[in-house]
Amino acid sequence: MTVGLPHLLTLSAMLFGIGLYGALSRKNAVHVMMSLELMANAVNLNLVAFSRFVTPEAMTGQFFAVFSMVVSAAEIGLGLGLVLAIYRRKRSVELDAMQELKG
Amino acid sequence: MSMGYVLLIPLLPALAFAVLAPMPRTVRTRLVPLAVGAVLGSLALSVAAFLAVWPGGHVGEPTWQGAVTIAHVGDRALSLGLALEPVSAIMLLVVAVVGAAVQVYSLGYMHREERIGWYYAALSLFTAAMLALVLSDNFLGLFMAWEVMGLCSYLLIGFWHEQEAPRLASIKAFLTTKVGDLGFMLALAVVYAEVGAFDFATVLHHDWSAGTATLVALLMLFGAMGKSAQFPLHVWLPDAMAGPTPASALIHAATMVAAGVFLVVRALPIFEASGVALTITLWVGLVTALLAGLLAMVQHDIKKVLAYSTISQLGFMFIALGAGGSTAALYHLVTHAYFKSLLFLGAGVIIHAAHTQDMREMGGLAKKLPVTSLAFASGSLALAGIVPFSGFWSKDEILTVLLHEHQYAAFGIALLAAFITAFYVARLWFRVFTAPTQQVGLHEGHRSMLAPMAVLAAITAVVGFFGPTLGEFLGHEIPWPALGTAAISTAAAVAGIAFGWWVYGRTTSVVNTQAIKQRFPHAYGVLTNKYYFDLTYGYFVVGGYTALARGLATFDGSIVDGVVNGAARLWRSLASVGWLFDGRVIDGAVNGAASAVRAAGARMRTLQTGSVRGYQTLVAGAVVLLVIWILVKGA
Amino acid sequence: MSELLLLAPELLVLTGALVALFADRVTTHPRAAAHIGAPLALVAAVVAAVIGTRGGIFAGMLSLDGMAVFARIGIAALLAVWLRWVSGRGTGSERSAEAVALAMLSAVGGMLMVSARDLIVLFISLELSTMPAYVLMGYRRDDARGLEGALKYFLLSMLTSLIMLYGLSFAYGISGSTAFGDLGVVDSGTLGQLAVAFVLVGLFAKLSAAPFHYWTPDAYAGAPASSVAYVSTVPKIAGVVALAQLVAAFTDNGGTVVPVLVAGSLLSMLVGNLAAYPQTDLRRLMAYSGVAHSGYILLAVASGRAGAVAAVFYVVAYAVPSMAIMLLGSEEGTALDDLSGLAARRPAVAWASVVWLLSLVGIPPMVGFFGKLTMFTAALDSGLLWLVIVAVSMSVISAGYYFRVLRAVFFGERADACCATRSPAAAVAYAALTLATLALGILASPVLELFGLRL
Amino acid sequence: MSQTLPTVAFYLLAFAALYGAISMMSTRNVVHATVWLLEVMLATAGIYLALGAEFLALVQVLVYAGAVAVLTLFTVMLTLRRREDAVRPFPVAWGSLAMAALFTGGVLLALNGFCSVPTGMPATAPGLEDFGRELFTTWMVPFEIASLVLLAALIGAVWWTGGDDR
Amino acid sequence: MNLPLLTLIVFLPLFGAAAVALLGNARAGVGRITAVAVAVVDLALVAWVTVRFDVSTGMQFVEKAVWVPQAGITYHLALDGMSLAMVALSALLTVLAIVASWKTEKNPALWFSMLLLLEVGMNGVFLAMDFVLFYVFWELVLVPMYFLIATWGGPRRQYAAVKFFLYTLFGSVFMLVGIIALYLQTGTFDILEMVGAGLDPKFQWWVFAAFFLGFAVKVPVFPLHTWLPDAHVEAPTAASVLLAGILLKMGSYGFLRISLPILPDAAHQWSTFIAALAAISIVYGAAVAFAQTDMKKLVAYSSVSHMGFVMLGIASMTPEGLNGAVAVMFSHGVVTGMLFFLVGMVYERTHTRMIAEVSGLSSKVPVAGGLLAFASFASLGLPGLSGFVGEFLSLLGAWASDIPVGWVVVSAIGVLLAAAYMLWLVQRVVLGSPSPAVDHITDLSRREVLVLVPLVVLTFVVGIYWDSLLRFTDPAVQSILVMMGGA
Repeated sequence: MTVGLPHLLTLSAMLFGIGLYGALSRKNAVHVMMSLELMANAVNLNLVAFSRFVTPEAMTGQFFAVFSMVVSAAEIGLGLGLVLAIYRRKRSVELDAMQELKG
Repeated sequence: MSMGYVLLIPLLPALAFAVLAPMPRTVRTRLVPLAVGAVLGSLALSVAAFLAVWPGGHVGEPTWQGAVTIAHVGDRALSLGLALEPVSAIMLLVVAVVGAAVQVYSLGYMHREERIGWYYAALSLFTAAMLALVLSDNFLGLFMAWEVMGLCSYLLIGFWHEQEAPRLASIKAFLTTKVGDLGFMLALAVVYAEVGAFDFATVLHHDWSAGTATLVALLMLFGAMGKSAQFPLHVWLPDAMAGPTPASALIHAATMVAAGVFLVVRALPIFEASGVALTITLWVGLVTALLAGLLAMVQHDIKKVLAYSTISQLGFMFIALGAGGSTAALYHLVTHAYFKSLLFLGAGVIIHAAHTQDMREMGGLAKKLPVTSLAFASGSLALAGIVPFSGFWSKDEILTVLLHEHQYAAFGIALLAAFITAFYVARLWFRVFTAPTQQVGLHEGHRSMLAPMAVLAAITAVVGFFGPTLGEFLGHEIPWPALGTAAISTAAAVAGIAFGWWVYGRTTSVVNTQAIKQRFPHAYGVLTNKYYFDLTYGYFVVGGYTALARGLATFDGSIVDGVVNGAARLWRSLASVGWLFDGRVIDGAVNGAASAVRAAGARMRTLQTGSVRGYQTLVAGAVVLLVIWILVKGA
Repeated sequence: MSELLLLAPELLVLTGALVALFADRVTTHPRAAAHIGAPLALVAAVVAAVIGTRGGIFAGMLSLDGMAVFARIGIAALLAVWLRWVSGRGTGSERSAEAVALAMLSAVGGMLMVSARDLIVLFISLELSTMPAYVLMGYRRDDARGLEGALKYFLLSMLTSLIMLYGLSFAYGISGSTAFGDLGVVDSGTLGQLAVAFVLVGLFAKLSAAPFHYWTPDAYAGAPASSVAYVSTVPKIAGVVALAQLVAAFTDNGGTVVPVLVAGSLLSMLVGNLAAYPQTDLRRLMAYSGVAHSGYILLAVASGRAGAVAAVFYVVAYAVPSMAIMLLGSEEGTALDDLSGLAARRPAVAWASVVWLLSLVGIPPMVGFFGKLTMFTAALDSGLLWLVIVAVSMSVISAGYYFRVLRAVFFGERADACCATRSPAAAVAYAALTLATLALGILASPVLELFGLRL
Repeated sequence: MSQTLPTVAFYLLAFAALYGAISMMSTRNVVHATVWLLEVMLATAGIYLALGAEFLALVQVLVYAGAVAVLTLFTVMLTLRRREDAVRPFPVAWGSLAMAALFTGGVLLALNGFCSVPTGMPATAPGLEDFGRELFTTWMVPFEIASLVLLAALIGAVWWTGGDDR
Repeated sequence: MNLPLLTLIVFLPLFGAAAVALLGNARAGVGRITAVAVAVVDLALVAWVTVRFDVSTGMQFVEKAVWVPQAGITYHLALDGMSLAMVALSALLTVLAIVASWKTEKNPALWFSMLLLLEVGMNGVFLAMDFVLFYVFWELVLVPMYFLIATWGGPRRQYAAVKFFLYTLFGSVFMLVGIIALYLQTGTFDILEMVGAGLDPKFQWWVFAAFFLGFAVKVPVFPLHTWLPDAHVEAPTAASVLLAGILLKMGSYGFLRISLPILPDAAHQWSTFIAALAAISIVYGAAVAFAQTDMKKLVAYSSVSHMGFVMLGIASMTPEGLNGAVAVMFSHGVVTGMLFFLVGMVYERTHTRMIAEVSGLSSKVPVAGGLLAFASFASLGLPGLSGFVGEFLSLLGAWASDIPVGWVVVSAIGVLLAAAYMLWLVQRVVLGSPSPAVDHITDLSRREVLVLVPLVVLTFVVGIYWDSLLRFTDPAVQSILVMMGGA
């Protein structure tokens, strides 16, 4: 059996699922962000795979993946800045401690 | 000769009202002569109009007619019009004469009243309406005038509204007659649906089927019963005596109450087309004549005696109508109008003099009030039906008609009623005029009061002789009474008077009714309680309605408001089972809906826990549901 | 390059953003950035109007069609108004230059997003319009509550954004292209339908449509009202246009798009309108109100082309009064009680608030009515009668909570004397928004006609 | 003329990635988790290489391994007050697990029915040069926008991390 | 001359409102003079239209301009006799309301501008011949009325105002659905063009139902009337007058202008149901009015009863019935306006509206007492006064139509019950000896009498010469019937 697109997509889906699990279950804001990054990574894998198998010449998926990475990087930078800011006020980055706003 | 002045006959008093009504009280008082002048003008014009018709006029062929269209609905036009023909001419004379007499009389009777101006305004409006009613050439105009008279009656009964009794009496009178008016109004609706017009010529010449005719006739009869105080709608008239006596004389004796009779006279062709309606009319009249007469026997208030007498006499007129004798009815209407107004005016003088209306406190007035007693005697004899006073002739005519139509049972009852009439007349007369004197310092009425009475007394004394002339004029024969009938009726009348003398007149002491009361406790009780009509109406109709209205008002505040928002309420109870129903059932509209929404909102809000992980789980859950839905859909 | 000239409005706004960053270094004027930005944004709006509709540019990656131009002008104009207001009032205790720069960047993102005809451009401009919004929501960096709200926004937004990206990757994989024109084939197989659903999830979250709205109330409630005024309106316009374009591109072959939209619409209307009732904070109330309005919009988007135009029109109709109310909240305080006695203190603004709120309820002749009229007409036309009835009933219910605001404004008593001093700039902003609320409604048809759009 | 992915290499890398991801979720040490994330990233970069996406592999290593992971690690260090904080109890969150499993299962099911694309990949892929040219011509617009995204993120991060002076 | 008269009539008060609001409370004296001047000019314009009105043709003074061409929305104003009667009433009552509330002290600028704004909506509703325009004005009316009640009303004013607003909004959104449904079927929003569209009867039934909800709430018809008493009791006098005098008529006007001509088949299907509700409203309103202890509430419930006659006439769908309906609408506006004015004037003096606490007005203040009695008699349908005309024609029409006789009889009983509650009011309030509350009050001022005189005169004129009203309404009614037949 040759390794083809389905294998890659399956791998990506599993990584996405694991990331989703982390995003839902982790209690530390940084940890959640890391899980989200894992999901982003999975998506990128998806894109690159599709690019290679579906549009090998145009490489559209690769460009998509590049931009996606840029965005992820930007977001993680911004997010970590936010976490640091919160940490400075509350001395905690636990999500369960952030329930002041509700209703 | 232009007859346009006929228009002025109702218009003059109406103008008098229009001038008086908006004025301040003091100005009104000063303008009273204007009102009197207006009615005298109407009288003069009425006489002229009468002479223009008589002799030579024919029923149904107006000598003069004028109409103005007040409404166009599609291709149909509704108009108000006046028509001068024999019936209206005669009625004009009656109304104008009595109206003028009463207005002149009131100058004396009411001169101490602060609000005499208002009294005259109302009286003028009434006169105008009644004149318009008799002149009207269609049912719509008749109805409108009819209603306006009802208003005036209300105003005049409640003239002394600071007192409780007149206030209540006025509203009672208005509403009771209004019950009848409903019938009249529906009759008009039926007529309109059937014929499409209201004028007498078209409506009466319409080819009525028996069924529709019966419906219309009965509805009109119902209206007439209200206005003419026939059983069982008679209850308002005795109470209406709380108004000023001259007003009673005009409205509740001579004219307005006769309007019902007049209506039936006008609509008689429809009654005849029905047949059944005539029979019912007859029996309404019979029952009323008899029962009201009986009630008159036990009243102590002089005006109430006269009031029940009026009801009873109106009953006689209905009897005549029921037997198909419209001319006889009209004849009795005319004579009754004169003698009954005379009696009321006399009663007014007596009341002024004695400062009471209770006959038990009167006595021996014949000597103190000679003119009045003479006039009163004239009226009484007419009422009792003694030759040659007017009542005799007309009552005799009614009995003749009954015999002629072979209504023997009715004849018997009518005769009995005539006997009773004579009895209570005697009772009244003997109690008031010949019984022992109980008061001192009594004085005769003012000239302005006596003069009209004299005129009316004279008319009462002689008008009977014009019966055949009247009949001719109206196109029906009114024969001189047959000797047999006359004998029977006179016998009944004399017997009644004799019996009355035997009970009330032969002793020189005050008669104690206590004895009679003890002798016939049940019968007497029934009579003094007026057959329990008032109690029944008061308890069931008025009380029932009041209770119903209160109930509905509560209902409106709670249930209706609630039901309209039933959905919201249901939602509320569904939205949260544990949410305590706060018990405010009343006025749930916005409250209910709003709190339902608020409760639902509060539920929604519980999802908003503030926990990021919770939110993420909810989001993921929704996504998972989406995934499952798509997979299931695809499968 | 002439195509670049067609992006002059975006470039103008971008210039404004860059200038804003350095404004503080050059001048001592406290709100110089906004002062410069407002006219630039206004010019951008005018330029966008002058440029008008152009069709595809940059090899079809962007397209200046009617909808895009309408939204572009709307975004620029609202940005101008907001900046005008900020130039008078500032953004609370902090300095405002960064907020101005961020808002303008976000607007650039929004303006690009509405003309995007390529998934990559769409995705990245979506991120550009969203990312500054996180910062604006947490702009008070010494306030833990604000930061908490921003974090919630950030995390939920990222999650949904990644789900959307995942969907986009499949969409690309199936169609073999990222151009909108090729997306018609996506909604066929199961995987394609999943992809479509994931994409819609992401956009729903951007529009704060239920059930992806959870971030909205918390984030709004923690944020400065001036930020809410911006974030709750301008990015939403871009989001609706993007949604409308994407829905059109997906063409609903497999019957996924419309049911998802309908479900989202129903949930949003219910959740938004009902949850708004118990709120006592203006920001939270307007958050739920926004959820509800997204519901109406989704209803229209589900109703075909006419509905899409109606939805785009309506989102502007929603944004204008909504921004005004939040700006007012920013001046007077965001608790409903803070508005008490406004009618006595500032009658003109109080009466303007009547116009705004009634427009949100949908009372004619305000713009909200015409928006709803066109949306419901489109929806009925496509057979969504039952949902229209829900929408209509919910509109009535919404009157209840909007009236609570009015009640405070007109019939409340406020003990402490306060507050805002006169500010011509803010007055201009209010006047513009009020005028737009009234005029857009009456002139709805000619306005849309300008962009070749038909209701 | 299709070329297949080196099977062994793929499975190794895939295993590495999945192992890293699961370890990241199951480790009791936050710092370790960061390192496991880094490992996943690197494995992915390997797959990219195998797929002929050299530039992406490079970016992956530079951006993720070089920037993101380090930044994350840095933040983790900064926000941990005590050493013990670094080691955290990790009970399995069954609800989240079920949710994620359902999601993944669903996607996998859908993938199963998705057969319209070829499994073999084209032999030749354009090189780095073509990639660079395309990026600055065809994809110029998103490229410029991406720079703005970074700018916005920069402004935001600076804003949030600054402000101590007050 | 081609002045856009109708546009002027509708929008002149808008400028007045703006002017008064801008003048502010500081110059309220000038403001109220402006207000009354604007209202009087508006009335004069209406009078001018009335003079130039040609009873032999239908819609006239047509102003039609394209508004939204794609959707077939036009700016279309026009009037026929029915509209004219209503607009005249609205213009007149607005003038009177302004004069009657001359001495408003609380925020007068706002008060007068709200009254004028209300007039814009009221006039617009009666003149608009395009659905969207109609709906715009329809809803526009809610806003000033809400503020009139909620700002100047009684103790529970906010509750009443919100209730009023929500109820009518509830109804009107269903109307909106109906409008949209009609549009989708016919492709136009023009009311006149929709006539005779030959719509499917089943479709008609549903659209009629939607309109019915919208209009019936406004009329109001039992059981949708519960907002009315609350609104009236809490509303200030002038607002009550306009609410009862004009706003209620908007509902019945809607039936006449829209439901009957456009949905004739459905109208026939619904007629018995409407007649039944009408009869119930008549009797029910009268009975509940009878039990009231608050004068204003009594008058409010009497409105429910009277509007029942309007509905009865409409349900009859005969020339008499429809003319009667319009006549009741007009007369009720005049007479109930008078009653509310008087109750308000009494309240200003005695500070109570409780019937039990007020008595003997006619002795102490004969002008007020006399006018109150007069208005009561007009209200109970005394022939010769305007109230009779419509009720009588409605009954005539109802009897001649297919409406089951039972409902007509029940309605006729309403006339009696009206007499009962009105006389009961007169009995206790006008008659009798002055109560303590009445003992020291003064009679009506010249200004107050001035307010009432035009209404008194109208009551007489219409009541005696019916054609003064019917000559305008009858052609309109005939054309409605033609439209119904033509479908």
